[in-house]
Amino acid sequence: MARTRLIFSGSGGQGVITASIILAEAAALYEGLNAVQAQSYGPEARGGATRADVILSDEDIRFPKVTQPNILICLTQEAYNKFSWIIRPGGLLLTDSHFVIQERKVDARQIEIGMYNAVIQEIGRPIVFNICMLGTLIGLTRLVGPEAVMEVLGETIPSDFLDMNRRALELGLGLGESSAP
Amino acid sequence: MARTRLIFSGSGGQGVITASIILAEAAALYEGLNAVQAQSYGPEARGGATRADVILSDEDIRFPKVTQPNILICLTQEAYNKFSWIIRPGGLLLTDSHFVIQERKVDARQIEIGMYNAVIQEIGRPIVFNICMLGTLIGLTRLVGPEAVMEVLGETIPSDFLDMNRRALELGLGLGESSAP
Amino acid sequence: MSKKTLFLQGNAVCVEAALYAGLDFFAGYPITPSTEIAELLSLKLPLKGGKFIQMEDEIASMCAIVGASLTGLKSMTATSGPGFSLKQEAIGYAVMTEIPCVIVNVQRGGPSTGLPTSPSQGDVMQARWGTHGDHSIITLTASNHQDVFAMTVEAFNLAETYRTPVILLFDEVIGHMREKMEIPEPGEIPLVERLWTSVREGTDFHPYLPREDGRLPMSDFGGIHRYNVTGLIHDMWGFPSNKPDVAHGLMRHLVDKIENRVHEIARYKEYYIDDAECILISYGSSARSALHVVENRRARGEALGLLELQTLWPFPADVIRTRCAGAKFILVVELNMGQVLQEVKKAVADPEKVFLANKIDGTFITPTDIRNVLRLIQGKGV
Amino acid sequence: MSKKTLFLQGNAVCVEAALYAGLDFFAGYPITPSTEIAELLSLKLPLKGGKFIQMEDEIASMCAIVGASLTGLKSMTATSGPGFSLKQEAIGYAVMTEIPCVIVNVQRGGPSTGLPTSPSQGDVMQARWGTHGDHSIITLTASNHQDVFAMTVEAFNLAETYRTPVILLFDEVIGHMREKMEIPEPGEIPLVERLWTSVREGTDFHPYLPREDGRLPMSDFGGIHRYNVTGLIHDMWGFPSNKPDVAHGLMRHLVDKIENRVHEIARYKEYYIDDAECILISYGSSARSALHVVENRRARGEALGLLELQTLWPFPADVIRTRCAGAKFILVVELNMGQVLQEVKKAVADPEKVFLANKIDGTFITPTDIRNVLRLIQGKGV
Amino acid sequence: MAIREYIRERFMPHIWCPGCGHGIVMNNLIRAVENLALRKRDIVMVSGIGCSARISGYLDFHTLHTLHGRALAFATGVKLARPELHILVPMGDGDATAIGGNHFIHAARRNIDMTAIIMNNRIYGMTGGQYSPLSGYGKTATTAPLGIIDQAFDIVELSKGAGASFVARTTTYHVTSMIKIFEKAIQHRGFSVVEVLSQCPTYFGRKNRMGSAVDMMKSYKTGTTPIGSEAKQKDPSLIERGIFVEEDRPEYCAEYENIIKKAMGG
Amino acid sequence: MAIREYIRERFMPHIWCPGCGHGIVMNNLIRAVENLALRKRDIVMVSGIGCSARISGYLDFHTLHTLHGRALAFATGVKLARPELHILVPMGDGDATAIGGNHFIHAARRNIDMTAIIMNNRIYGMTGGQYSPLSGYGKTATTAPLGIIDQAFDIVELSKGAGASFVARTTTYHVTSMIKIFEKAIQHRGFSVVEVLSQCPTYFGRKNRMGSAVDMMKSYKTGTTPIGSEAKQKDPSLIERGIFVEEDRPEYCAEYENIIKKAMGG
Amino acid sequence: MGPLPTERTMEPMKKNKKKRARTVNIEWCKGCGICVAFCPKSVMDLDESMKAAIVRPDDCIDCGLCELRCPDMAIESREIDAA
Amino acid sequence: MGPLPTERTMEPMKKNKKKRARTVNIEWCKGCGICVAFCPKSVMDLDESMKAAIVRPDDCIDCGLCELRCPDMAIESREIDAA
Ligand SMILES: Cc1ncc(C[n+]2csc(CCOP(=O)(O)OP(=O)(O)O)c2C)c(N)n1
Ligand SMILES: Cc1ncc(C[n+]2csc(CCOP(=O)(O)OP(=O)(O)O)c2C)c(N)n1
Ligand code: SF4
Ligand code: SF4
Ligand code: SF4
Ligand code: SF4
Repeated sequence: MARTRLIFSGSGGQGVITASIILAEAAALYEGLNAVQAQSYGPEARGGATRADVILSDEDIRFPKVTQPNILICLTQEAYNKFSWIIRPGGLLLTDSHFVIQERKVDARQIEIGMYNAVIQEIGRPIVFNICMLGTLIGLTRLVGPEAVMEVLGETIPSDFLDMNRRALELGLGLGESSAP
Repeated sequence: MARTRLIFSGSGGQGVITASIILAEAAALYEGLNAVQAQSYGPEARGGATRADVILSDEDIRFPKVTQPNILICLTQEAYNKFSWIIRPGGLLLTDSHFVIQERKVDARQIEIGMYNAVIQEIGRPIVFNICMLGTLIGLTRLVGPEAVMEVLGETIPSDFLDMNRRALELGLGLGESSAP
Repeated sequence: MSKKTLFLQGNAVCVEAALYAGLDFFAGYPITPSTEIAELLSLKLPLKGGKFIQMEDEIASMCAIVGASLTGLKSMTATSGPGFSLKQEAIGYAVMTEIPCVIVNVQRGGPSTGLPTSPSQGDVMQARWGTHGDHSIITLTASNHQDVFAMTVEAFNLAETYRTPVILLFDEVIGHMREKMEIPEPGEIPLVERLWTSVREGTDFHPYLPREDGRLPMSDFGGIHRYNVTGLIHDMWGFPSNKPDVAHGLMRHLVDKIENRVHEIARYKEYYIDDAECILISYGSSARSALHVVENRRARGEALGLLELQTLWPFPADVIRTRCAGAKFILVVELNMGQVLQEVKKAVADPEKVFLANKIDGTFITPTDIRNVLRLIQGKGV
Repeated sequence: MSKKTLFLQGNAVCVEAALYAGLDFFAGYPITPSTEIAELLSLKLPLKGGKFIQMEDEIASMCAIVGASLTGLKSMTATSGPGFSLKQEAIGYAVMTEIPCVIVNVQRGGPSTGLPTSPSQGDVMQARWGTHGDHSIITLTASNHQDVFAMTVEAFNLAETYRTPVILLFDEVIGHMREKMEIPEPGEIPLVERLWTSVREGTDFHPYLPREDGRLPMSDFGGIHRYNVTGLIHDMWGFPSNKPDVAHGLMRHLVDKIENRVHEIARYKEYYIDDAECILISYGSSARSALHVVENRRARGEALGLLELQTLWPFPADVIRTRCAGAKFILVVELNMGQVLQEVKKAVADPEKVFLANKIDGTFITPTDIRNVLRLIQGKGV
Repeated sequence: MAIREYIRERFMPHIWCPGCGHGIVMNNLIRAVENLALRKRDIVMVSGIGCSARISGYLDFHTLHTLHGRALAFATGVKLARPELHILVPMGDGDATAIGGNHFIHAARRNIDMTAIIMNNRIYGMTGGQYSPLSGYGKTATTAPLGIIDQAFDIVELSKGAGASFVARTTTYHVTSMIKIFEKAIQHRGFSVVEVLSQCPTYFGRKNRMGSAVDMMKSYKTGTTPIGSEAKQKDPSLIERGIFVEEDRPEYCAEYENIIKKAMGG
Repeated sequence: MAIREYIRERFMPHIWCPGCGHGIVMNNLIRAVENLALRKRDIVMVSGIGCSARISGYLDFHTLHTLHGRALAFATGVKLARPELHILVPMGDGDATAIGGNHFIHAARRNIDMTAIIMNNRIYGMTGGQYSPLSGYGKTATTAPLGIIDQAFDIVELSKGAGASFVARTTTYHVTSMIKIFEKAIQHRGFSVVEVLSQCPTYFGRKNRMGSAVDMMKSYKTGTTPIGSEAKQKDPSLIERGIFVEEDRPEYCAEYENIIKKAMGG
Repeated sequence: MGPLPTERTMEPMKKNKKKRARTVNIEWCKGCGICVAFCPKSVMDLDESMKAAIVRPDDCIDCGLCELRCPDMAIESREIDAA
Repeated sequence: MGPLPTERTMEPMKKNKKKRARTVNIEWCKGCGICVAFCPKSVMDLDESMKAAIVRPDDCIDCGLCELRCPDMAIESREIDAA
């Protein structure tokens, strides 16, 4: 596959970093891809805006940071305002309609999906919002197979939570596929 | 004057170092000579053998240590045994008969004087033994004038002890002169 | 996919490698960006019956691992700049007493508190000269997780081989980024175990009497031989001495055992060196950006090469001199104001051909940063 | 004889000079061979209304003088190897926050506890690189008591001029030996007082906004301006920032303010340099033995010269390059394994002509030691 | 003066997490200073490194943000140099009692006039949740996943043992008494220690299932009691609040003034 | 075994001054070890730097002569690594309570099983007579020519405040009880502190006009009294001798063994 | 959501013994809910944007505790000029 | 003074209840006088070379305190084999 550069951005509690790790790990361990994940730490660990970079490629990845993402996910207005302008022309910009109003014109495919509301309605547990987001992303892009993600979740999440996560993932997949081109 | 290199050696309580400082200071401040004094510290400050080097000269003194003294004073047997062999041929080796038995043949003028006993008899206060020794040395060598020494003592010693020190110094001078060649 | 393939942070890889190498004791004090090492070991050491302790500060941590190492356990501590400065006195003690141990410094922006969460390689010279008095020390680094594993194991092996503290100088990028790596099979990387004395109970054991080959066999505290260990200049009994010949002998031994073995200790990697007109020299995370540039340029047919240093101390000057002899110019790529640059200038015949591409603003050096400097050197302007 | 002529230990001269320079605050912790400095100041400071405190350790001592300096007092601490290692973190803080202060290190035999009462010059590189992160620092030394006085005053002047900690690197021989020296009249040596801001009460004072000339005016804690001081990378307000441009600017400022002024800061002495075929380079006590040899040889008509360094950091490379250009060979004389030797090799055109005469056994280097090396170089054998 | 007068608004809102107790300490420390009508220019605040230590950046005093654990050592230099200044030294529990423990006991021993405020959240917040010497046996932290086996210091006992002449404890729930205690501590002539139990919902709270900041503050309400209360007899597990030590002892800088007199006198 | 069996005769006579109390401590520490019939190979002695610290070189145990103030930190590493060993940590008063104060209070807090022996001569002997945190107000030293203004720590109080589970005090005059106390301290399972008043005639004695070693030992006889004696009521200036604390508390290494069990168990 | 109002005051409706009017500084408020939880008269609440709001000003008894307990110094008060 | 004897023992003259004979190791003794000062029976004294000497062996009551108080481990004792 061509080198894909992603930036996940949002705020502390949203599980943005976890999502980025799951995606990268799924690609690296179950899709035979190379993957690098790097998150930026604030001057201190105190909450605020978070950002995680993921690079996926079938070649070696040397430079581990993303300067211009071809896929950008913004889960807060703050993140959107801060990062939306660095996306590569023709890239994909995914936001959640509950948190972000896409005010800007950017030379990229801007997709706005009600992932958060869907999670609240269908599952009722905000913790799995990030997994739903991941599902949506995969539905849109097929960067990795859903099974790969489930494998990773299986390794990391207590079994009794696994089902809820699967549902969130599938919920997202649906949302993603339905709005995929 | 020609460069004179002295080593004062003895044990902790004998005031050997003080004597070396007084001589050097007298020469430096009151006789217009250059002088360097350096004492060797044990691995720790704990008692044991002490040694002080003094160099007197009318020229600049760069190298501050004495490797071969032309004047060596040994106030313990230990010091005598340790240092007597490093004296310059033709040098002067002064010991106190109460503490040291001159066992060795050395290519130097070995003078053995009962300074300690003299102090005990005449003054009765062992503390001024080192000043008496200094007097003896001066009596023997005239390295500096007695006044210079008294000047230094005047600067450093509480006035009520000054007299006792003067007597010790003069006692030594006498002993020295009488055995001077 | 094999169970041995993992996707981890560099700090976690360091932990896996230390355990692979036989780590049994860790003492530390939290500090960004090294903290994950302590956090992971606080669980993983007891799992294997090893010992983890969070001490009251970095000084105590360094002292504790020296004490533990004397009982025969492979020991490690981890820290970053401020803590590394605090450990210096005790690191000097480990050097003087020749106690094997490993000190990880995941570098962050300095000086002082600096930029705690930003990448930097500013402690290279400190690793060599941070403690007082003449001495020598081994320092390793790595640019990717497979090498982080290899160099960490190396560190423990060299520590035992030369009876010396070994410093692992990583940086925030390597410590925090995640990538794929393979855990070698047990035995796949040979391990150097402690060299114990063959002297029997009852016969005199001289803890500081080197063998023919210069190595010093040890005996564990609590074992059959009782001896003295001191930070003072000491004789073969380990007893304080201030005899000039003893002092001279010990000083030479401490330095020569490492400086005379630069070649044995030198670890480095070469990429497209042989015909390279321009050789980039880099290490740690910045070597990733350097390699990125080299590979792109090679693809375009340009004769660029990369010499990646993994041993920083003793500095492999000969390697650099010989391997870079043919290069028209050399570009050192690092995240500091030119610490390795100076060493490279010392190493090569004509220092004028050595240039620097660096970053000191807390951000990571990008291929573009390097390209800009290359253009300047090649007179193409930026 | 004039009252101003004194016969003192080097440590005592350092004390006299510090008081002459305006010392008002000393914090320290005893350690051989520096202890006399603290002992003398414990009496002499209160005599002038100044403050002396023996802290719980060297770290606290270093921190205390930084705190005191912020209130406007000229401050100093004194230590030796082990204590110097412990102070490194706080020295880095003084560098980062640009607080003027003076740190005396009367060097003893190292590494570790080493040889506490023996002379050595083993901390030269540590003085430059002992704390973590990129930085720069000023280090001075002296070979005789008149110069100990001059350089100590110099240290306080440079600290105020450049708002930086300055290290005085003496050694056991200089610290403990006694010789004659003259105390200059008040005003005879000009003193640099603190540069206070002219900003009035109520108007914004930027503690870290350099003036045109690069100097940073200060305002005393307790004074009219209230501002923040931090060891984190900070902006002109002294408030933490992790903006790359701010970080870059601060790093460059901290290093450039010293490295760009090597010529202003360089202090050195020349003896018979002009026509010298062989130039000895030395500093501190070992320069005495070197000068002894040079003078004797000159008396015999041999073209020897001595370049005595008093500024060790920033290293006066240009001075050495230019002044030694004519020499057939250069002999560095020092009490370590060649720390300044390496810098000299970096400085000159052909490093092959640079040799070393040193002593590392705890004894002081003698003229004979130097002569033996000279013979070897001159191919006369020993 | 309004509370804003003491704050460097330029740098607000502060970096602390929502509900962090440190903000409440800052809030009420300002009130105490205001009540005592101290001039801002006469106050020097010296802090170390930690979330707690960041307090100095927000307050419009002379502020010195130093090194982890060393605040009291720097403060000693400031105070001895300028004894007329009021010195406030807010510290985290790790800052004050782990790496900074030695400076703490020595400042107490010297009885040098400054106010040490220990913002005790029982965890290393800034570095993300490692245990501190005050975390307490059986609690968990990122470096004690299987439970902490370290006994905790009792700040009151440690301060007493080291010779502090003023020792008090309060919590972020008990704001009005916190203010009173701060006032007394600042007025006390000598070394004063005020321990404030201050919630870290983000790490200590989360790691130990203590709920929200609100829940943690409620636990301060229910888990503490005034010194020598009957409640304490009934339930010894209760933590006592109030002023434990308040004695008049020779203060270090005053003593040093005598040394100067002696020296100059003779 | 004869006392010589415990001494490295090769290095005797030791470097201590005539009459130095440290020799008496060494003498009686050997007796205690002998009485307990401990194997030399099971004993690790860890010392710092100072005259006192030199004791480790003369004793035929595993001996670790470390850095000034750090003995307990090194010892913690040894003990946690090999809990079955007996750890003796002799320290000078400066070593233990000045630069080493933090390690001291933390070792006490953890209650890690080792015996800290504070050879308290109230001065820095090795460096030639500077004051220590135990010198005491009004005494003189080379760094306090006009008199010491520092309050002294009370080792017993400090140890208690830090959480030590065994705390005792004795003197070089009271040799028989010194032996008993050493025996108990070594047998105690946890952190034990023994303060021994030990004369330094060369510096503390000389600086404070206390006469010879013999005179100083006499002052220990007249200036001290058993804990809770009537004499103390009459003359509160008397220093109490004996065992102040002896409690059974969870020991650190034992607790760590449980962590290992937990970890391995599941 | 456009730019937020940075302050939110509420004057009491009917004249009660209340002496001070309180203001929430929304830019500083982090929505921790402490003021809400501990207000003896439940005067405060969090709005949809998770910021504190003074919802029952008339019930306020001027205890001032919300001001003191706010970790973000986000609640301020000023005298009500008796009219 | 020539080489010194390194040990100096004294057997009690008349048989008394004494069980042990003491020895002063002159090489280790530094002449501090502690044994002399605190011997309840004044058995010890310093000789002209400032080393401890057992001058009244018969008065010794075997309290053994000199052994314990010697800072230099210079006093040793051994059982007297009952004859
Ligand atoms: C010498 C040094 N060691 C470690 C650190 C890393 N560090 C920063 S803050 C901190 C502890 C914070 O905990 P605490 O002092 O309790 O304050 P809090 O953050 O909980 O308010 C640590 C270990 C450092 N900055 N410097
Ligand atoms: C880090 C460090 N600081 C200072 C010293 C110097 N020093 C050696 S021993 C000592 C104190 C000795 O006093 P104490 O610990 O009471 O033991 P004593 O010599 O009195 O038995 C000092 C300050 C050192 N060796 N290392
Ligand atoms: S991490 Fe804890 S201590 Fe730090 S700001 Fe957040 S809540 Fe407060
Ligand atoms: S200086 Fe004091 S402590 Fe040191 S050996 Fe002499 S008497 Fe003992
Ligand atoms: S207490 Fe303060 S920060 Fe918390 S919700 Fe109320 S106003 Fe907002
Ligand atoms: S006590 Fe020991 S050292 Fe002192 S005089 Fe007696 S035998 Fe000699």
